[in-house]
Formats: sequence, structure tokens, C-alpha cells
Amino acid sequence: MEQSPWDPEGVTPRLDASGTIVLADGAPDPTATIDLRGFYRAMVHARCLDLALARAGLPMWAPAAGEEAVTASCASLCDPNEWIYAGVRDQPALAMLRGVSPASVLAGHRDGARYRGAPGGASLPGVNLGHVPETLGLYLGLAAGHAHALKLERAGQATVAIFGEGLTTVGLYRETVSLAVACDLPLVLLCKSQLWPEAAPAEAAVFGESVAERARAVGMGARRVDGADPVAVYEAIEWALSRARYGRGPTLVEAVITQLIHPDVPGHRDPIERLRRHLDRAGQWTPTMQDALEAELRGQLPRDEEEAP
Amino acid sequence: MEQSPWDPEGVTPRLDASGTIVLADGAPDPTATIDLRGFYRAMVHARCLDLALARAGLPMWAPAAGEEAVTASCASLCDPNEWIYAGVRDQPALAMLRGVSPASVLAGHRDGARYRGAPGGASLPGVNLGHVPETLGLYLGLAAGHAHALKLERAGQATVAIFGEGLTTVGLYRETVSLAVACDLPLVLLCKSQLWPEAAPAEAAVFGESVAERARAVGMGARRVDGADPVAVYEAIEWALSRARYGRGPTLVEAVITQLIHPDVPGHRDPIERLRRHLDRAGQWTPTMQDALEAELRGQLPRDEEEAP
Amino acid sequence: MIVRDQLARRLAALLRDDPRRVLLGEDARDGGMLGLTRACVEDPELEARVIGTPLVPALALAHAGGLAIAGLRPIVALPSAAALYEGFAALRELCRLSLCTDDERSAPALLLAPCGPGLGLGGDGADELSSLLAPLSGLRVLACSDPREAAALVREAAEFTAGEQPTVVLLPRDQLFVDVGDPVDTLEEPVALRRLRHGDRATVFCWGAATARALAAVDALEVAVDVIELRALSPLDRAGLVAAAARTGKLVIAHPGPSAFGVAAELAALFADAAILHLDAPVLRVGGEAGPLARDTEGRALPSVAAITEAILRVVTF
Amino acid sequence: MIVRDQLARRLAALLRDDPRRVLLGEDARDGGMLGLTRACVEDPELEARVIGTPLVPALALAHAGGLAIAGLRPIVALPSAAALYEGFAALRELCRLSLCTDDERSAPALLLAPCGPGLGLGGDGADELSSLLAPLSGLRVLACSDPREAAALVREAAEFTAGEQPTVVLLPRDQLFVDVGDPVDTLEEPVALRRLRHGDRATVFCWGAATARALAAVDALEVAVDVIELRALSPLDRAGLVAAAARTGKLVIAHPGPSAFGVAAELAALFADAAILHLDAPVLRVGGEAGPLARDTEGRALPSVAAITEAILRVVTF
Ligand SMILES: Cc1ncc(C[n+]2csc(CCOP(=O)(O)OP(=O)(O)O)c2C)c(N)n1
Ligand SMILES: Cc1ncc(C[n+]2csc(CCOP(=O)(O)OP(=O)(O)O)c2C)c(N)n1
Ligand SMILES: [Mg+2]
Ligand SMILES: [Mg+2]
Repeated sequence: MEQSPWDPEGVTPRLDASGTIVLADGAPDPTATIDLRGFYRAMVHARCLDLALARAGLPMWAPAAGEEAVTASCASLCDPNEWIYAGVRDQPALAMLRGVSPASVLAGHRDGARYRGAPGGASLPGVNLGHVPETLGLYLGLAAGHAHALKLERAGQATVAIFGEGLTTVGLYRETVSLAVACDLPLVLLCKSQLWPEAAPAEAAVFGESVAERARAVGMGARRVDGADPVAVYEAIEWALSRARYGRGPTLVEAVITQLIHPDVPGHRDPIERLRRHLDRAGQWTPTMQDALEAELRGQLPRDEEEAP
Repeated sequence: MEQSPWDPEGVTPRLDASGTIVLADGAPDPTATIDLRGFYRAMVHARCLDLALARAGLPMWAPAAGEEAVTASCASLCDPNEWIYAGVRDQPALAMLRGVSPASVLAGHRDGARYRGAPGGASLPGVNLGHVPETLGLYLGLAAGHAHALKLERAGQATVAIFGEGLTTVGLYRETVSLAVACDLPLVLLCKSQLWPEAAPAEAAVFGESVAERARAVGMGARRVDGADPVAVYEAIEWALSRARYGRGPTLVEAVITQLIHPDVPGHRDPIERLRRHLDRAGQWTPTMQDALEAELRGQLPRDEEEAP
Repeated sequence: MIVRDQLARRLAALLRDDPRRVLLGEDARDGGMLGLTRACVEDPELEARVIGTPLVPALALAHAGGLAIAGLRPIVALPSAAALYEGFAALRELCRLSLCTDDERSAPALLLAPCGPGLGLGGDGADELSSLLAPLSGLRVLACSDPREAAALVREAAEFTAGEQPTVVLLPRDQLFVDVGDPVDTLEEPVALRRLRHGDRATVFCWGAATARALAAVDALEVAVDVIELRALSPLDRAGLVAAAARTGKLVIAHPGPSAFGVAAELAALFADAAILHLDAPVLRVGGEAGPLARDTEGRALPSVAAITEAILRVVTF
Repeated sequence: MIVRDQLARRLAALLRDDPRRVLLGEDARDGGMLGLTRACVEDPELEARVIGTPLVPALALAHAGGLAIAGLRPIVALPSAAALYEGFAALRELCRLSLCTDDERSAPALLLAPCGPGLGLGGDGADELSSLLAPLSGLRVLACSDPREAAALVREAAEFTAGEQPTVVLLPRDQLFVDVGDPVDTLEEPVALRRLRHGDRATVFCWGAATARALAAVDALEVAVDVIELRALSPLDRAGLVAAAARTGKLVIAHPGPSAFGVAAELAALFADAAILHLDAPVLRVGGEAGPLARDTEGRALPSVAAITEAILRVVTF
């Protein structure tokens, strides 16, 4: 198996680098429980949207390539009524996967005439996506408050917050975690950890244990998975959501992701490529199917976005 | 041995409830290395000052009875040039033990005409004691900056911050810890943990592991001791200071203290009583000596403070 | 009954009236730092809607924001208006929530902010904060001048009749522990401005803890002076203020804090523009001392009766 | 050389001149978000005094405070003036440090704050923040109007000639990437106020990014107008301002942000008091739109040349 500095240690693989399902004790066979082709389609569409956004040349735009397993899993597993709070990086894909047309997402993102929270924010009304305040980490506090309302109403629903390891260095994150544990809130925290972060300065870096271990240390249910392993991500988020919905309190899932903008990232760090290898082996993938998937998304974009860069 | 809900678990005793030295492997005999009578005197004086302050009936005044082992150790172990940042509870004793006359401490504390930081603050110039900002936890950040200056100057000195478990729930504490570790600052963090805190609401409570364990988890040297065991407190602070001075980075000492204002606290939770038992057994304590010690402090207070409550 | 207890009862009534209302605060489940949440926690029907928050104002405000987005109506009992120094960035975010979301969401959060001198705290406790808060667009700021109206003002705010925006009610500490007998049930209209005394030799504008002092000054004088109380510091009733200023053209503004910058400056600037042709004397601002003040001298945060009197006489005789 | 690079060089010179100076900022050890710390990190003699700070403005400011108490002279390169929204409580504490310690300690910390429109950020990035900062007692606030003076203004501030108080220099973003040729080495005295144009039909007060617009308006008019630039927004040179206002009595204040409350209001209020006998027209404030503004429209945070022109003509013909 390929092994690289981008591969996390100590995680249980469910879809390995070669695209082979790893059957774990007691765990269900994901080919039976997950619509892997739908999952693949969602991730490919998210990637295409990301490329279209890249071509639009927006200031402060943050590419999401390599992080699609988290957004695609959330979009598929969350009830449309369940709110998702995410940063600017994840908003376009989440909005699209929640039903906003790719063209509207792109227009909303490009539409400089409207203020939409933090630079790059694209929050679009109507799909239960939180906006992105400019105060770093504040949306984690909003998500906890939202979850609290669900708890008071015994809604049997979860609120989800998606963020990067950089935000875990900010006091508001840790305070939110403590509060969520103390009040047993139906909050699902999804942390996308970079092993080699650039945005977060060393002065604020994560030391010692992982984000998941530190969450466990303060009494939160937590799991760490490989963000390039879409099956592991999906199952972990499913577990976290069901804990929240059944009143078992807040849960953190840490997915170790690799931003594909780095030039020398090996292919298996891409969750789409990994699932493609799986589908290919299962005879469920062909280049024609890939073209069709991509064309399906591109067909929903305005003309000028369709063209090559 | 007496055991009570106020006794911490998992700490290594050095002076047990009965006042007996517990000789540990490799640890020096404290009767040879610590001036226990001087230590006792400092703690008794701190307690007398605390009582005088209680009698003065100041608004927002926070009694320190039961927490003297930390302040007395600091005052004895820190170089007078080494700055100590502490909350309002510990300022009077620290100022006095650093050479401000008890009468001035009392006057400074009572002198409502001057603003001295947080309500109850008594910071007195000239003794290298930080003042108490009203923003919760901010002085931890000041202490870290101060320690950074010492590091840049290769001063071979430490900066000390003293606080309660309540402050560890505030983002600024955790951010300060991360920064101190990342920059390897000569910062000594002394946390006085209550097992049954009242001030800190449950919503912000400490979960799971202890403050010391959580500090260790982010890469900081840390030790947990019984705050009612003055020998253990003294030795831990000595260890922390020497680490800072020799460039081994930040260190946390967590002392589990019991506020003696609770009516049913057993005597051995009082660090003064514990050391008294020891001195008594060693034939170094008499009621006369106690009277003299207390009279020595009271003699330095203005008349009206001398009288009984 | 003292005002604090009237407020505590009012909060319980508000929670009873609308199941969407929830009450937040440090120590809220133990009655709150000032006892404001006690009536709610003691009522078994309500206590589940009382939420204790950590010692971090920014987090409490964000929590309130999330509750509001989810459709609830959070009421935050702040330990002190000064907590909004620490929570300032979070409060700004709540104020712009509807702007960022094409008005899909809003933050009808009510913040109760004990402020100014009264309990001998000194320091930040003596601050009134209107000058920090009034400039925030999207925020409604109400100040209580008359302790008999405190509970009615909180109800007015909690009903969000002026729109679903975050609302701060400034509650002067020196009013909280006075027994005022029967409270006012509903505020007289209009809410924003109220004429307390009638006269045409000069006009005194005032709010919050400065109102009692302004009235003391005016009532001791032989001259007939208009006294205009501002209950709404933001948004300001600009037309009403200009009309009041134009009546006498001799203007004094009594600000319950340092008067540089802030609300008093905005009023004076408004008059120097929209009422310039009516001004017959310098527009005088009378404020308190700039902090931080010590415990014993915290009362100096307010303008003195003597200073207000002097200012009135100066404009009258100008 | 562009202003940003002049500033970066100036910072290196300042660190060389005084070994007590240290430079802090997010990503400072990688050159800083705007590149201001680059010259310092590239100099092996200086790089040890460049400190990277976490993403938490309050912590960076507290860190600077501790360094200052220990005798150093911290310079903080903020990512944006808007970071002071999050760091507001911490900044207030630095401002009152000497008051809390009987003047034993002070916080001679210099904060460099890129502000206002210029980089297409929108939102908080378009904010200028003077109205939040100027009211803080104990803080010195300087604003750069003329990009040629940026480096000299930073030096003036870093020398703490006006006292060892925390100092913010507001650096309009629209000046940072312009090439202005030779920079000014030392500021002309007095620092607080400077007359940029001479005329007696009206007076325009301005600062920061509004200055260029005020000059554009005035230079296109046929009437002779005084233009007074405020380099110090706090403390204000009140006597100088009143004297300048009294000269023409026809006053326009161009504020590089929303003009309600804040600095423009304080100036107008000052004139309505101390210059009332000289006022020959309404005192007009011309500001920008209240935020949050979108990326494409962030320029509206500043007063337009047309609006300034209109205000001048209105007071001149009043
Ligand atoms: C005070 C402050 N400094 C810097 C920023 C810019 N900023 C926004 S998010 C972020 C880091 C986010 O890191 P992470 O949470 O890991 O998200 P990622 O971008 O890696 O997905 C930074 C530096 C800010 N918003 N506020
Ligand atoms: C926002 C805010 N809420 C409340 C307070 C009052 N307060 C000051 S210190 C403190 C708790 C301190 O707990 P801890 O650190 O354990 O110190 P202890 O008092 O137990 O010694 C509180 C609630 C405050 N300063 N700011
Ligand atoms: Mg990251
Ligand atoms: Mg405590």
C-alpha cells in the first residue's frame, strides 16, 4: 500500500489506498449500506463546482479539492431541516448538494454586490446553511446555540458545524466544546485536520494529541478518520449524527484531509480518486460515465463557466 | 488517615494529613531543604492579613484562607525581580510577603479612592506584582508576554501566573497555554483547583481529566499536587521555576485547594494546620509561639484592625 | 417590591407568555449574579428554559444568536453591561445577521445590561456603554430612566415591536434595589422620547441615571425648562429631537458617562446641523468623569446636579 | 517603492534603532499577511525579535502588554484594524494600564492597523474604526492621510514622543500599494493638525482616506476653502480645531466611514459648543455608507467627492 507523509496514523481504514473495502469486525459492508455511486456523483459535482469557482478568479476564494468526502457525506446524511454551519470553503458544495442550482451558487458567490459574511462567503438562503461571521470561530458558538434550541424542543435532530484544525486553536472552539458537553447538546462537530497546515501559524498549532483525542479528554464522543477514505468519513458522520439525534450528546469527527493544491500529493489522498478506484474494480466506473457526470454539472453552469480555463 | 471529599486523588503526599513527612524515592528530606518554620510564619501571616481584610468588610473581597501554601511558596521561591501575576484573592498576601507593610496592603485595599484594576484589586507598585485587569483571564496573556520578554533577553528568570480552575474554562487560558508551549516561554502557571467550585458555573466546568493532565496533553510540563500539603506545593513550584529558568519551557502546577469558608472542612485540608501538626510533632510549635507569630503581624496593622471582629 | 424583583417577575411572565423565550446568563440556574433569573428557575414550568452560560460573554451572545436562528427568543441577563466590551465582536455579528442572510434570519435577542454606578463596584462597573452601543447599526438600545418603568421597558423590548433586531436594555444599577411601589404596566407612547418637564427657557436632554439628576437640577431652578428623556438611544428619533431642540434653542445634554464622543456628541452634532438656525447658545454637554473610577468615587461617572444646573443657567443667560 | 515596502523597511530601521523594539503579528515570521514584517524577518540581526501570534487579537494585544510591562516596545502588525473589534476589551486594558498601576507601568505598544477600502475585501475590511478607537482614553490614534507620510507617521508613533501610551496608526488600505516615490522623512510640526489648502469661504476637516477625496472636491471648485487634515484623532487638538473652525464659520467634516457618532460627531459637537458664535451655516458631516458593504461596493464606505462638493457649496451659499 502507498504510504505518504499525508497519510494519518492510527485510523481504521474502510476504503484503502487501492480502493479496496476493508471489512472490519462487526462493521457492515458499505457496498450494501451506502449508495456509493450517488456518493461518487456528489463528490464529482462538488469538485467540478470548485473548479468553476477557481476559474471565476474570486478574491479570497478557498479551494476545497480533497475535502469533498465531508461535505458530500453531510449533505447525504443530514435531514434537509438540520442546519449546517460551515466556513467559506465548504459553503458552495453544501449549498449545491442541498439543492441550490450550481449556477445560483456561482452567481451568489460572484455577486459582489451583496454582503454575505466573511469574504468569500456564499451563504444562500433557503437551504438551512449558516452564514460565516467575520469573527473567527463565532459560527461554532452559533451552531451550539442552534443545537440547544433543538434540545429544548426535543426535535430529535442534530446541528452540524464544519471547520478546520485552525479554528480549534481559537478560544471560542474550546469554550463551545465545553458548553456542548456540559449541556449535552445535539451538536456534531466535523473537524477537517490538515497534517501540514499553512493557514494556521505554528504559534497556534495543535500540539501533542489529535483534535479527536483532546475532545475525548473533555468528555466528548470523538472519532478520527482518514478524510481521503470516503467510507470511513461517511460512517463516522452517520455515527455522530445518530448519537446527536438520540440524545447522546455532542460528538466530534476529525477527518484528516489533504488539500490537493499541493503539487506532490499522491492520488490516493484524493477521496474521489479512491472511490473511483473502488468503483472501477467493481466494474461500476468507466471514462464515459465520468464524462457524463462532469457534463451533467457543467451543463448547469452558465456558458462562460463551461469553457476551459 | 482522614479522607474526605475535599482530598484529591492520585497525588503524591509529602506531608500527610497527620503532619508526617512522607519520604519518597529520591526526593530530598524537606526538613533539610525547606525552612519549614519560615514557611509556617509566612502562611500564618498571610492568614492573619486575610482575617484583617475580612474584618474590613470590603465589597467583592475574596478570602484566601486555605490557599496560602501557593502564595507563601511563590513569595519564598521567586526572585524579587520575577514578576507574579495573580488574581485579587492572592494579591494581598503576595504584596505583603514581597515586602509591602501589612498596613499599606490594607490601606491600599481599602483605599477606594484609587482604581486598582478589578474590583478588590490591591496591586501595589514596587513589588513586581501584576495588576488585575477586569477582562477575565487577560492577565494570563500579559504574563505570557512578560515571559516572552525574559526569553528574548535570556534573563534566566521566570514569570509566574496564579489563578483558579475557573479561569481555565476561558479561551484566553487555553490560547495562552498553546502560545507558551509553541514559543517555549519561561512561564510558570499555578492553578489552584477547587474540587467543588462555586464561582465557576457547571456550564464551564472542568470535565474528564484534571487541569494538569490537560496541560500535559498539549505538551506542557505539568504536576498535580495537594494544595493542603505545603511541602508538595513548595517542591512542585520549585521544580516549575527551575524548569523555566533553565529554558525548559512553560510548566503548570495544579494545586488542589479547599476554601476554608466551607463549614465542614476537616482540619487537615488547611495547609497551615497540617504544617503546624508537623512542627508540633517535631517539638517546634507551641501555643506561645503561635501567639507571638500572630501578634507580630497584628502589631503591624493599624489599631482598629487589631481588635476582635 | 424592589425593581430587581419586579424585573425577575417580569421575566417569568415573559417566559410564560411565549414558549419561544429562553433565559440565559452566568449562574442563571442559581438565580443569576443579580438575582434576575430567580423567579424563572423557581417555576417548574419555566426552569427548563433557563440556560447557564460560561464566563465568556462572546460565547453567551453567540449561543443566543444560534437559539434565535433556530426560532427561539433568547433573553440574556448579562452580569454587567461591561461584559459587552468582551462580547463586542459577537454583538456586532448578531446585529448584522439579517443583513448577511438576505433577511432570512434575524437575531431577536434581548440583552439586559445592568450599568453604571450604584453597587460600589467602580471600574468598568461604573460605565454606561451607550456610546459604544448606539453606533452599532442593527441594534436597538433602550435606557431606563425611571425605575417604575423598568419592567415595562423590558416587556416593550421583549416584544420586538420595533422589529426583530437585537436589543439592549440599559438598566442603571442605582435603580435596581429601590422600592418604587407599583410599577408602570405599559409604556406611554411614543417610546423613544418623553417630555418630563415643560418650559421654554431651555431644553435638557437626558437618559438613564442622568435623568434623576437632570430633574433634580431643573426642579430646584426658578426657570421653566423642558426636560426630554430619551428612552431609545438607538435608533434615535431624530425628527423628534430636532423639533424639541428648536423649541427653545438653548440646549443642555446630560450624559450619564463621559460625554466626549458617543450619544451626547451625536445629539449636539445633529442640532448643529438640523437645528442650526434655532441655536441661541452653545450646545452644552454635561457628562461624568472618564473612568476607570474607584469604588468610592464611582458616582462621578454621572454628571452632577450642580454641573447640570450651571449649564442650564449658562445657556439661559447667554 | 510602494508604501507597504516603505513601511516594512521603516519597521526594520525601527528595530535596528532600539533593541527594545519587537514586532508581532499573525504569520509575522513569514512576512505577515500584508508583507509588513518581511524586511525584519529577512535581517538575521532582527528576526529573533519577530514574534508570530495566534489568530486571536485579544491574545496578541495581551502579549504586547506583557512585553511592554517587561520594558520592551512591542509593535503589532494587525491583519486588519477590524481585528480590534475582537481585541477591543484587551485594547482597553492596555490603555488603562498606567492608571491601574499608579503610573508604575505603561504600555508603549504600537499597533499598525490597515483599514478601510482598497483591497476589495468588503465587510469589516471596509471599516475605518476611528469612531471606536478615539473615545478610548489613554489611547493615541493617528491616521495617515498622505501615503508619502506613512513611514514618517509610523516613526513618530514608535518614538512615543507624546507619552508612553498605546498608539494605533490607521493605515488606509488604498494607500498601501501605491508607489509614491520619495517618502517624507520626518513629519512637519504640529503633528495633530495640518492645513492642506488655504481659503476663507469654508473649512473642510478630514483625515485618512477621506483626505484625498476632500482635496479632489476642493481643487475642482472655484471657491477658496481651508482644508484641515487631522493626523491625530485622539487626543484631539481641540484648541486648534476651534480656531480653525472660527476662521470661516462654514464647516464641513469629511469622515472616512459612517459619520454618525464617532469622530465627526465629536468635532461637530465641539464646534456647536466652543465655536457657536462663529457658526454661519449648519455644520455638515459627510460620511460613507454604514456597513457591512460587499466587496464590489466597499468604496462607498468613504464619502464621495460629489457629496463633499455639495456640502461645501451648501455651506458657502447658506
Ligand atoms: C483575527 C483573524 N486573523 C485571520 C483571519 C483569517 N482566517 C480566516 S480562517 C483562518 C484559518 C482557518 O484555518 P482552518 O480552520 O484550518 O480552515 P482551513 O482554511 O484550513 O480550511 C484564517 C487565518 C481571521 N478571520 N481573523
Ligand atoms: C464575564 C465575567 N463574568 C464574571 C466575572 C466575575 N468573576 C471574576 S473571577 C471569576 C471566577 C474565577 O474562578 P477561579 O479562577 O477558580 O478563581 P477563584 O475565585 O475560585 O479563586 C468570576 C466568575 C467576570 N470577571 N467576568
Ligand atoms: Mg486547516
Ligand atoms: Mg476557583
